[in-house]
Amino acid sequence: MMTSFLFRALDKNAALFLGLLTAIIVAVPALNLLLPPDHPLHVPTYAVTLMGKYLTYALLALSVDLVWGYCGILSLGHAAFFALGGYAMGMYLMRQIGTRGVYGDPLLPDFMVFLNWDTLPWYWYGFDMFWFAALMVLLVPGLLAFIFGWFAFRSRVSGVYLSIITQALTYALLLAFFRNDMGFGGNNGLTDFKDILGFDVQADTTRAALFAASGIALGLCFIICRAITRSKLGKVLVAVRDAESRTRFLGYRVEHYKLFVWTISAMMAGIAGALYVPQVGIINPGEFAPANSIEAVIWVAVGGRGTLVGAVIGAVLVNFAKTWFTAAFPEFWLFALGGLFVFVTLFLPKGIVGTVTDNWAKVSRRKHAVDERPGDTPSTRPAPNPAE
Amino acid sequence: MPYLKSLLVVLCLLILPAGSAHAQEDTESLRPLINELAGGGFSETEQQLGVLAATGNPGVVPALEALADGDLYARKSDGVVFIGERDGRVYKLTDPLTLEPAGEERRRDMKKIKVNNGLRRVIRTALGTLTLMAPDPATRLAAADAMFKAQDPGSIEALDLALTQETEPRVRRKMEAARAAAVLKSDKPEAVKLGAIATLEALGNRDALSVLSGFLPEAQGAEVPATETAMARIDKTLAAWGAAENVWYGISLGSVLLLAAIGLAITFGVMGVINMAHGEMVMIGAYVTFVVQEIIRTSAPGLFNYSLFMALPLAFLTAGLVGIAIERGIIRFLYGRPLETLLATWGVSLILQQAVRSIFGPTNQEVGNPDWMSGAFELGQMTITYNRMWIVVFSLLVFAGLMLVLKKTPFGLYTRAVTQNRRMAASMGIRTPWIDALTFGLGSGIAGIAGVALSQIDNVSPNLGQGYIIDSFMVVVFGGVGNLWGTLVGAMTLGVVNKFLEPYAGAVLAKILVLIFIILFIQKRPRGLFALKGRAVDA
Amino acid sequence: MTRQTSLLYLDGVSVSFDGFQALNELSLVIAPGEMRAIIGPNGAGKTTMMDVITGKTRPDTGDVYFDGVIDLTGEDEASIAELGIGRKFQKPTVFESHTVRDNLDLALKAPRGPFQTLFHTITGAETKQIAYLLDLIRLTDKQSELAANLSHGQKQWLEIGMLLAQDPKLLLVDEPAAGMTDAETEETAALLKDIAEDHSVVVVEHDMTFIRSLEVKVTVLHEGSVLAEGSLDHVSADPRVVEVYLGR
Amino acid sequence: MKKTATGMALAALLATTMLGGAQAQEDTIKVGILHSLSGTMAISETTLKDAMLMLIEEQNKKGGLLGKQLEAVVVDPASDWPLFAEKARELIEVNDVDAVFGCWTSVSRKSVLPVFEELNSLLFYPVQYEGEESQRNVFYTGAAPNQQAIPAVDYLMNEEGVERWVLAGTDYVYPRTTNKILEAYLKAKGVAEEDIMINYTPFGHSDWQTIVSDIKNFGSAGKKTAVVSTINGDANVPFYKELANAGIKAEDIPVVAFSVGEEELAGLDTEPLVGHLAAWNYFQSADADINYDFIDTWHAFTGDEERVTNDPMEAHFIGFNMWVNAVEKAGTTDPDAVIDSIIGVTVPNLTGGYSAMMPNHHITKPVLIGEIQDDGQFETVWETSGLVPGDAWSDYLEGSKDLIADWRKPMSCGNFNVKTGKCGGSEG
Repeated sequence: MMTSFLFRALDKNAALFLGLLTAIIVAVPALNLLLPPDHPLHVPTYAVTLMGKYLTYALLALSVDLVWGYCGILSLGHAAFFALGGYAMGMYLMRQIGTRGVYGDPLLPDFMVFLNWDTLPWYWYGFDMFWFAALMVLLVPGLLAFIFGWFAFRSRVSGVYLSIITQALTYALLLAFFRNDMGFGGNNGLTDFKDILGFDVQADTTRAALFAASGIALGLCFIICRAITRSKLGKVLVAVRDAESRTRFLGYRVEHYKLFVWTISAMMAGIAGALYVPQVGIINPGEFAPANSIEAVIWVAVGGRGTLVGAVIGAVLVNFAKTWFTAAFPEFWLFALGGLFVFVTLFLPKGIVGTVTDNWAKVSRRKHAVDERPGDTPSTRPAPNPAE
Repeated sequence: MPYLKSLLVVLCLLILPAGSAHAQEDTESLRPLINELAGGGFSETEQQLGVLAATGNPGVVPALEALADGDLYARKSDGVVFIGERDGRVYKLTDPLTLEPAGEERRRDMKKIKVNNGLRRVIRTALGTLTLMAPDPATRLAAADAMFKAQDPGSIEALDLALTQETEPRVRRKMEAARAAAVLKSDKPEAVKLGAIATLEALGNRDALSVLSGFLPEAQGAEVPATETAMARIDKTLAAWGAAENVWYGISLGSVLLLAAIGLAITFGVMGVINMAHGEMVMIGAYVTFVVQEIIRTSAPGLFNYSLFMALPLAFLTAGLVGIAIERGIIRFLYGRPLETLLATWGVSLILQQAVRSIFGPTNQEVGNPDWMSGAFELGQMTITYNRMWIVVFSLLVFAGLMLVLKKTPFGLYTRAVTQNRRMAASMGIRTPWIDALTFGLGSGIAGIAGVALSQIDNVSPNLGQGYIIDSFMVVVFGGVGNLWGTLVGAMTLGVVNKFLEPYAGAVLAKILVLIFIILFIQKRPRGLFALKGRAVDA
Repeated sequence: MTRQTSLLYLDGVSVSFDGFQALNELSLVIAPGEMRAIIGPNGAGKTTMMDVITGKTRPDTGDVYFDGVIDLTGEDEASIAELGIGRKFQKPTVFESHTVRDNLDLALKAPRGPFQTLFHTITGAETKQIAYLLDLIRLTDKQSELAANLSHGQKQWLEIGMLLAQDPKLLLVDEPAAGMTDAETEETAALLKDIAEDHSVVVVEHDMTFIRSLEVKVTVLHEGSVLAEGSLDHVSADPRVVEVYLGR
Repeated sequence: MKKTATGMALAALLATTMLGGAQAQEDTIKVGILHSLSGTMAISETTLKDAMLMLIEEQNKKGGLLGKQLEAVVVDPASDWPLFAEKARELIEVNDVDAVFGCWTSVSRKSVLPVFEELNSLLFYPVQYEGEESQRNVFYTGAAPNQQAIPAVDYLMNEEGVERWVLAGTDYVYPRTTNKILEAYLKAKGVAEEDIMINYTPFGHSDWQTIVSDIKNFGSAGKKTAVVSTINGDANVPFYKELANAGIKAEDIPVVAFSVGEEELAGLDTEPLVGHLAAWNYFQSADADINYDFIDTWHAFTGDEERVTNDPMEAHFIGFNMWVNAVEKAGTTDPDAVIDSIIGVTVPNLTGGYSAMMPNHHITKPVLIGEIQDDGQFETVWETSGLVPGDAWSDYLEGSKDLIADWRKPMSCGNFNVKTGKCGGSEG
């Protein structure tokens, strides 16, 4: 059962994507570690970390695409799950500092010493163990999503109402984490990490490994998403997106389906956050900002909603553009980025991947003029009806 | 403060006989004394103030006023003191005694005679004594207020004298309070002090409480219980007023939310465009106000008090036109794809922010309050600031105006027709593209005039819009999308709830609690406060 | 007929929306195996009645029983559908971004839980059932087309096919002939009559020719309650019906 | 196969931009400027970018440094804290800058610290901050709490006779720490618990009605009351507007602020605010020829006679000159050499005196208390008689009173514990 479930995920396109991803996962660290710095093909560590960050963003975008692209749930709060995963990892990394903090306190992180806390808050217990932290990376976002989704989907909150309360959720968390009394370092967040699983986070090898881990996580989550969307459950999700009440009258408990993908998606976002933190070296409440969630949605839209691969491409592309613009035209990059969003919406309504595959499908249909085999082909899907 | 006391006495004597004919010829003799002001530190200045006052010469008044305003300068080369007015890199100088122009000097060649809060208090009290019997009641009131704050036993005589002639009840009350406050600091007998306590208790406000609690440690014998009862009574009254004040704060916050959200209630609520650029429309309105005020400042300073009235239509037009441009250029291609409007308008919002940053710079711009929006008035024991009050009034007027437009004009009828059934409306000959553009323009224009109002209480910076966008969406969704009354009630509810939570939970937690409240509320009523019911909803 | 022996039993059902009385003390009984046509002018409460039966709208007062004993007012849409009530909407509602085949697949009677569907693989029996249904609704050669690309009439048929795929005891069919050509209408009527042989069916329709061709008992609704009941000829003769509906 | 093509093109583009930047030109010395030009902090930081560009231009007019021209590399970290780290890395690794001038918020500094440590480069941080830090690669040219907060409180206590204190701040680390220090300090001075009120508000708080009214209430206890404000940037304008309208006069309840400078006042009508205070190490009104020259150059550079100068700009002025001196002294821009040579470097500050870099990487500064004037400027009403050395570790906090920092050899430690005689928690 499991094998057929996974096997379904791997058609030609998916295999192509995974192959490319594998190549990158292998090549980038290799070019970074094995070649001398002056070699023309050497990839600087800077680029490795940067691309590692893109990969975690891509995973976040993937998780957004799963709920939005396939189930029509527009989350404007996915950054919350990303940040919670990040905080779980950040807490582990903080506990690893041990006596190497500036105050040398063996138990308390610096910011607690500094604000005269004398005991470690209970919710920090256990985070010195990696397995526990890793579990929390999945559980905290997952549980929050489950509880939130349980109420929201049961009450049939949908469309913009749902979008806005997800935004309220992340905004409330933003404000809460800003509070120093919460014990998460307030605005400064968690920083100054030393090592992860015993390896120095600053070392080139660790960075390369984290990059590879991000790539592998992305690949695995991609396969899971793919398996989900190509199963009958995936068809039900699309059915929910296109005609929710029809699905209900067919006897499907829409809220259970929504809850299922919503929770899975939140956990994926949590994983992305957990991989993000050691690579950028900081987690702070700014990650909860509603604008971040909106950006994640934009990556998906740019790449192509409901295509999975598109989400990945969109995330990498937009963030690459951002990196490039902020250095190349620091004063005007917002014009370029804003312009890009407007352009994509107006001229590529299906996103990059949607548009490309559409044209591809048109060409090939003209060439062969044969029916495609049954099964879902994202290419010929009409523009989904949003907000439903 | 012995100097202060002598200063007061002298000034009182000076004014009361209303005879200072001999003053003019002596002015020149004051010059060395005034030049002495440039001596050194604050204590020297205070000392010199005493000396100046001791001359008993009203010729010092302009110099005193200039000193209080920080406009008194000494020339570095020869130490001569002038009243200076900044003009670019130079000061325009005025003689402090003759008030004749005295040329100009480079700024770096002049030294300012420094004044601090302590000195300002001394001067305030001195000038207060001078004006205790001025013809204008408002000036007398201010003078009495200065006396009240000074709490100087030396002022009792002057106050007694002023009270014999005072007819205005408002001013009388203040003078009596000032006298009572001064009495408590004096060595008058217990009976007199008890009377003063009673006067202050009758006054019953925060200032009285402040004076009484300052007196309590010094009180003796029967004064102690009397003071304590008086304080307890005042406390009780103030607590009751405190609740009323909270409601007012809530309404005031609600009106700000309403203003911020009401344009969005059109573009998002009525038209279904998830308009992330809404905040930037508010920002445009605020910047229009800034530009209008700048132009007025440079070309017609006299019109400053009318600047907001001029800014309103301009802000409406500017934001409205930008809105129409966005609708024609982008949004019209996206009808039926509301979530994609989110993407595009987010892009527009980035562009608009950066545009404003490029044009006006990233820093805050100064938008002043006209006189009629500055200050506060007392309602019972509540202080109501004019700007908040006018914003409440203004927000309700905007709301009423909008309702009128939508319900009573053909344009409103068309708008409702188009938003309810576009195809039907089109087939009935309504030019739907025009209506779309105008409706979006209307929503944006309303956001623009909201910006005019918000410029009065908040930063005018490129980030202005970002600060309101989330709250605006919350309000519209909480109230129920597509229902203007919902927006009104939603804004007011959230405002009041927030303000009632704030004293207990603190500002941060209050905001978090309000957000959680919204999340839970939406569970209960998935379509907001004023949801439409019936089978049409899900169609 | 008593409640126990009925298939669908509505008694004294009232629903109001913001003061508008959509259903007013409506009572209606459908026997097992019966086919019933329901007519009535716009706003008579036909769709609201369907909403009440399928759990979308809760009645303010009144009883709704299915199969004699099951109280439908306490169930939600999904469980009512699982109990065996299928519903076709007034506006044809199919899953436009799925193929015709997938539409039927989704509707097939099968476990409905997320985990069951996640690991579901299509069985031989299911393939056969789909082929049978495709044939029945005459869409075999369109099975790989996206439902979005079907004509209006084909969508209506597909939706009926999906209803059948659920294998319900009772079908609620809302205006099946709307927007169809005369030929299609005829075929639809024939199809419904076929279906009625082993299902109970409630048809809501405006088209009198269509109703006549069904040759079944007719209930006339007006302002949320039953105005008349009987054969089409019988109700057409009723002066009240003529006044509110036919005559006008 | 377009997908693959897109992917390849993307990878190629990524590679070329990253590698392309790495080829540094050897004929210039590059200076990185890491200030947000967009997002919430742009409001404060953009000015510092301009100030740096001006300083670099001036230095080039004087013949550059070590015979080479200086070249500014500007990036925009967009008020996004992780982006600060990324951009810092980009400046150092890709653009090969020799020193970076930047950051404003504490969190942005915290975010880039590991990067500077790892890549061994130099950061000059120009903003007043909460202290409790001394890092080998960072030079703190803004004020530590003992160079701002404590003198301000002393002033209010001695000159204004304040007995009751409201400590109002935005809820983040700088206000929290400053208030902790002040609370301990005030209590040490005999101020009773009930005479201190502490209040925190969120970032960008704009509705101050309740808090202003609370302050009024707190102030009506018959004792002279003052507000010590660590309210951050954007929230100040609505706060002061509310204060002014509610009629709280400086003569009655003065407010002393640590984050309000000329730049923040530019958005306000200061007429009703005259007399409220701020504590800084520099005011534009400072009466010194070097300051008048600086302002003239600034106006000429920006082409705007109305542009104000402020304390962090002075900090950059001092920091930049210190770096220039240290590089000249060392004869190289090599970070290790500069770190050694910069300690003890003394350069003129803009208030007419001199500032020196101390072994703890903080600098000596005069502390000025200024009152707001009706023209949006401050008037210095008090200043310390001498220079105050910046204290990296506060004497009033439990965890840090035993710590000192000294980056001279052989100690070379940012958190030396004088009690245990050990170098705190740093590695090695």
